[in-house]
Amino acid sequence: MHIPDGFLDGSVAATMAVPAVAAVAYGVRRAGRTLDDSKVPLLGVTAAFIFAVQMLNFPVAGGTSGHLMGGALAAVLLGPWLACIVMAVVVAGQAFVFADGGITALGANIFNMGVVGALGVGLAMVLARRILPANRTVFLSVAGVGAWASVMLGALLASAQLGLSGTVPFATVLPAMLGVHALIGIGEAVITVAALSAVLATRPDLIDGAGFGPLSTAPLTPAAEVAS
Amino acid sequence: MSGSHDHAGGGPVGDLTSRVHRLDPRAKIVGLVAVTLVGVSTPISAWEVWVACGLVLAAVAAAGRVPARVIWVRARVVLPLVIVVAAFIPFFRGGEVVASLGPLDVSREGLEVLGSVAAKATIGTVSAVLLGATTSVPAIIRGLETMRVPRLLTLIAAFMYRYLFVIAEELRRMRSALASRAYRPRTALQAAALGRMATALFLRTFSRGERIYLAMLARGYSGRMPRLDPLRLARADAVFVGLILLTLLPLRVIS
Amino acid sequence: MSCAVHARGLTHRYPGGHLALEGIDLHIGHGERVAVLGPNGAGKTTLMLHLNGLLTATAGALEVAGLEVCRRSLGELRARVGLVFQDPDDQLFMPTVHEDVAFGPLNMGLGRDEVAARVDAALAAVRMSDAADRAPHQLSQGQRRRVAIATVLAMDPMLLVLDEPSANLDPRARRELVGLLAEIDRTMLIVTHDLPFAAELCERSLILSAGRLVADAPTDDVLADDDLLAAHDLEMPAGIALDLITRRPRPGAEPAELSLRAGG
Amino acid sequence: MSCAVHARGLTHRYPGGHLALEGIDLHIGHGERVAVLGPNGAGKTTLMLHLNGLLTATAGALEVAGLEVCRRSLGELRARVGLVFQDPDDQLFMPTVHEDVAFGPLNMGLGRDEVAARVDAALAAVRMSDAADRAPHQLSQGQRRRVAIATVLAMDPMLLVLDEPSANLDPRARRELVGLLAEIDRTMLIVTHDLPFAAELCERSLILSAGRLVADAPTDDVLADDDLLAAHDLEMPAGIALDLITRRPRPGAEPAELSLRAGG
Repeated sequence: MHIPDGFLDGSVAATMAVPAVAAVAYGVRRAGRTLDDSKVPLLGVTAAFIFAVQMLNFPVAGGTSGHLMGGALAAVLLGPWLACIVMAVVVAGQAFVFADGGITALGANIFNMGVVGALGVGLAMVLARRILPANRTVFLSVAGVGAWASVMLGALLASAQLGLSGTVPFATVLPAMLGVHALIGIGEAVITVAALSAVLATRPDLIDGAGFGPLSTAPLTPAAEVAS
Repeated sequence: MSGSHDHAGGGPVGDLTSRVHRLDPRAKIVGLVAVTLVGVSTPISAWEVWVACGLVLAAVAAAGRVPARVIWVRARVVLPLVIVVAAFIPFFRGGEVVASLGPLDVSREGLEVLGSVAAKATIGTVSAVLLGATTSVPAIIRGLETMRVPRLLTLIAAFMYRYLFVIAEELRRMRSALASRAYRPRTALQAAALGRMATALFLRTFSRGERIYLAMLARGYSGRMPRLDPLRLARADAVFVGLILLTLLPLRVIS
Repeated sequence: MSCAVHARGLTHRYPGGHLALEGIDLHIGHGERVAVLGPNGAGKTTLMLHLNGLLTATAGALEVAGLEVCRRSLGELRARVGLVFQDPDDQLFMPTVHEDVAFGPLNMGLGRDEVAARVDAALAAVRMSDAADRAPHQLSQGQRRRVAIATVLAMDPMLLVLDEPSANLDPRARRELVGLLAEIDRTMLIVTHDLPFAAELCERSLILSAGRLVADAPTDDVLADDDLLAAHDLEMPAGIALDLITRRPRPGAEPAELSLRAGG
Repeated sequence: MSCAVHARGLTHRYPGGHLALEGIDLHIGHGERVAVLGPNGAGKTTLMLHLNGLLTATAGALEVAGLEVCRRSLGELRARVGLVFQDPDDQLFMPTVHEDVAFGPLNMGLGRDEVAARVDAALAAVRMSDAADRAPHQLSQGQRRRVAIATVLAMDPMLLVLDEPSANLDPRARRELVGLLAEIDRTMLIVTHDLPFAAELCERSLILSAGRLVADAPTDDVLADDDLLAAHDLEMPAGIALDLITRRPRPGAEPAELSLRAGG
């Protein structure tokens, strides 16, 4: 959920801005060292892609619907740090262009809906590569569980922030939030796994690094080569 | 908690030649974020500051001739969330009970939280709506860039905005094509086809990104985006920010 | 069921206020092949989206393939009306051609054998049986278009609606498509601004302009009326001679010409 | 500088091993308007990408607009050779039309006033001056194509290379584009599989097939040779009569015909 202005206490909003800014700033610095300029338009259109797929609604229980967040998908396709950057731009864009999510809650929103999923799933991928066998099933399982967990974690954090701010009673809100998001998370996981298995089938090179993504490793394929 | 983003919103409206529309984007960002900060940091005991914030926003809307209907349509995204907060009011414990709804007590504290959240959310949302209604997105991005937001972020944002419409339209057509083949998921478990569609869209997006880069190179791009004329602050910009701060800050301090 | 499309005062206004269709009265009989012509923004796509309930009328009534278009009839309607979108890439997203063609029939809840039979028949009808196990992105533009048609044929629709089927095809792929569509025995609505394409396939043409139906007549008459075309931003491409175009008969209509078509 | 393109044994092999161009010998003089025809996968796009150094030859030599194509000449080369890509959405990547048209001239390091003058002139040449402050997504397909051409014209190139300029255009937008290109006084290479389009604009046509140059002759001769076309998967669309197509003269070539063009 996009937390609007006024829902968070000043100190909570400011506290949440710290890790969000830190993660994005580190991502930007890292990208400055490793990213060649051919990838900037690619990151831009990927951000547009994430923005667009957040419009993908799917049914949840009781006639309501949830929508994709895309953090886990971004983490696998772009690697965790570039995913942080892209998700931050998407969330900020929603706040500035569509007034969806408050400017003063931007840090919290970027953290809950972007950084947690991007770094969490990215980290899970790295750990999985160390301790689990490297195969398709493991890769997709980690992505699926990661996608579900990132939605739950985001909901947990949002509830905690709202509770600490005194906007809603935490103990009452938490079960409701987690209950709904457990189902939304299933949609997130199903879509993420289906999407990644299709990428594995058609362009496995794009997720070669399984967690560090194509943008930092694979060379640019000239469009002409793809076309001919 | 799902708010899908309706792209009918966004983009400047009202009198595009108004003084507000012509202001430097930085002045509008600073001015309207200031209104939000003042509103959000004000406790309910100083509610007259909220009234002042509302008056300032109304003045900006009037000067830019932004129709009330547009503000309502774009700002109502926040409404469901305020309603959720309202739904939890009876669960606040403690404080003076002002009303009882069956077994549930409504406390003064709960009502104060609701009033405070609703006022602050309205001020913040309307500020953002007015910024968007009087300033084009590219101008906002340029303003942020001049305000030291890292260039990588503003570049990504600019490309994102340019291609959002292209990609969202592709997605809309793909969804229509899915629906026309009788795809009607009833539970989240049947969402896999959406994932496949997302991949098809991502691969298209990816090769578009590569083609864009070729098109940039073909026109002499060498790793640096060319800069346009620098933004220049005029007196009107100082007046705009000055008026907002002079109206709100003293009131906020004494309240 | 002799009526494929029956619209009375069909009107659509988008939420933004734009009036895309205004008082369309239209009757298309079973087995007809009709071209819907009109400039960009005339409402052609909006009309098409109404035909299988992706949009619903804001006023007026629409009956398609024997069903009143409304929320309750959606499932059945989408099985009876097949839409082929302009860009095959919007329609094809499964890893293989076979899975893509099976997608619609599976959504209709058909059994395994029935689905397999329909996939085979649909691919055969568009002469793409050999490509069943290939990935859509490995196919040429013309082949993708044909597979896109197969994905819809597999649902065995009564009415086939094609949006700009000749767009982006080179002349050979375009000619093959004409041959193929001429052999498909369904009521067919072809939305296009390729007037020679309409001339080759359709006996009857409609012109939609600014949301209104401004012409409904035999294709030859419509295309010969330069003033009418010009008034609605339509024109024949340079160098086209209408008398050089042979209309493809509907299947079973005139067997004598069928052999001619096979040769051309 | 009478030589616009001069290729000797130009060969390109992609890293994957695919031989996309093989021993192309080609000479195009200053001021010519030449069509490059050929089926999909013939190497047309690869050739185009060589012309401004987006790809470099794996064997043979290429000289374009008086410059040997190599790493050192890239900056100058890209100022002298303008590529117009097939999909205008790929070419128009800036938020507004004005910024997009200014992108090339700014990269060339021109002064502010010069850039502004060039943007104005380029938009005027494609009759899009009114759209300077609009966003590309607000334009029609035909308008986008014209702005894409302006982004390149603003760099004042000696050679203009267009990839499938008539793709996705309705007949009217296509005719307007023909009129516009006919007025632009540059050496022009038009990559297309729209043969009537080539016939309208180009005196000379090349056929590229499987990476080889298999024909280089006056357009009328190439298009009249049915066997040649068929051998390389090309064909005229149904109903086209070549003698109904009028070739647009090059600017300044025959003033007598200029008035005729204005009327058509």
